[in-house]
Amino acid sequence: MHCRIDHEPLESDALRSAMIDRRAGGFVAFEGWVRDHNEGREVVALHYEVHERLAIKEGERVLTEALARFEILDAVCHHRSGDLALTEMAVWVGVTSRHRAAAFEACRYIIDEIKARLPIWKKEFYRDGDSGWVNCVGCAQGHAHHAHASRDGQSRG
Amino acid sequence: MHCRIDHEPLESDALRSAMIDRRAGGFVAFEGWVRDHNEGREVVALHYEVHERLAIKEGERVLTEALARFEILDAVCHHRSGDLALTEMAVWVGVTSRHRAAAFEACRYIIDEIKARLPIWKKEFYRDGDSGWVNCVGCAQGHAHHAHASRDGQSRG
Amino acid sequence: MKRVTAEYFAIFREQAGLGEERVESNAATVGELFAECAVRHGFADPRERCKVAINDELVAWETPFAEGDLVLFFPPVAGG
Amino acid sequence: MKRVTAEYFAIFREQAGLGEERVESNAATVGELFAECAVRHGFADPRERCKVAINDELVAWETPFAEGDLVLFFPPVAGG
Repeated sequence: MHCRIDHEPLESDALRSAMIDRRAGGFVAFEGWVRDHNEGREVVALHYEVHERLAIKEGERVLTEALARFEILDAVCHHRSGDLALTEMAVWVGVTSRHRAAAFEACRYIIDEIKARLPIWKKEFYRDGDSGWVNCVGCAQGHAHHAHASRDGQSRG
Repeated sequence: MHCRIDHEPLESDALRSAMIDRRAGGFVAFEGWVRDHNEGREVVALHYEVHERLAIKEGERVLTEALARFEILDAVCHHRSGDLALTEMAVWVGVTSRHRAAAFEACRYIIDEIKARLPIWKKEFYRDGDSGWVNCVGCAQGHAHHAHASRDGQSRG
Repeated sequence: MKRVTAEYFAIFREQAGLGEERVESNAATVGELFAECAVRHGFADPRERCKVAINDELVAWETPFAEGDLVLFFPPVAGG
Repeated sequence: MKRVTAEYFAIFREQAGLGEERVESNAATVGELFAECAVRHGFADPRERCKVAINDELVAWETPFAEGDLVLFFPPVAGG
């Protein structure tokens, strides 16, 4: 069981192979990929900001909950930090179990909790040059506009 | 969308990479692995027998149902035929979707239906030298004992 | 009396000691044909858990068969 | 009057124009401290959707803080 924050591209094959277990009959993996649209806007890239120590601590709390709640053998989560291009993998969750039902349920539980609880923020960069922090209100507008624009060369409008 | 029967080891990385799609935000994979126990008996190897034409036809029917029933982008299934060692992958199901919930539900649906409907039979070989077809009654006993024993050197005893 | 080819898989093939055979039968349906083959070869799996196909298409047990058909008898499946 | 270090992340960091600052406050809880910082920097996200940590441990908004604490303000998260 572990949760890690990665600064380089996630390699699902290596992550999967590290979980091979002679007792396991089922393996379920979830991968979150950077997609080209969100809420009707065309996305060209993403940036993830992560508070690493707390993200790992909270992520391992989620995995521990899953191990207690479902009949699984192991559970691992990796989340990217930094800049990601379209189709790159942002998050990987892998679960092994003797029987498949538990692996599906645990994997679903873990990704739902990871998304809701870990201190990770996602900034989307749009085709039109605009950008915005997902789930946040009033991104980079008003008096903070200039500080924001000078920081990363992007602004909402 | 496709279903295939493979005679060589399944490579999850190649299967996954073939599904990359700029529209996809979520990817869920299920892998069935050969585990070292079943119903209290120690398993050392498996043999899968497959009626390939009908398995592919029925598998693609399952995938078509999943594409109609869930909000997914694509679904693929590969199943092994032949002899498999412990921890080898027997089946791979991959599903892409815009949003993760549909990918989880479709992947679960597909593997459940694949296991229930495809003309595929699994023979387990046990540590004690015995063997048996999973889900079948009275394996290789009685008057068929000798034909069976001479065929593959295994018998249920 | 119709002549068909019966094909057996997995445990049925092992219990019959052969993968296929020419069969002559007065049975009206593939279900009745299966019952005859099951008695002859000692197939023990209940019909509800088995499947039957005619010429590579899965069919219901009540389906009639024709002279020259290829009838496939599938024991309980166990994919995955 | 207690002195603490407030640390801002993601949109809060951009709206404040800084990642951390020394703050002096008479607030009794981290929730009250957040309200002061939100007014000063124009944070628009409702508190229920945000989180707060003291010295790297997530805490409830009603938690008091001590002189010298590091108080982390997290805007709504969006992992995955």
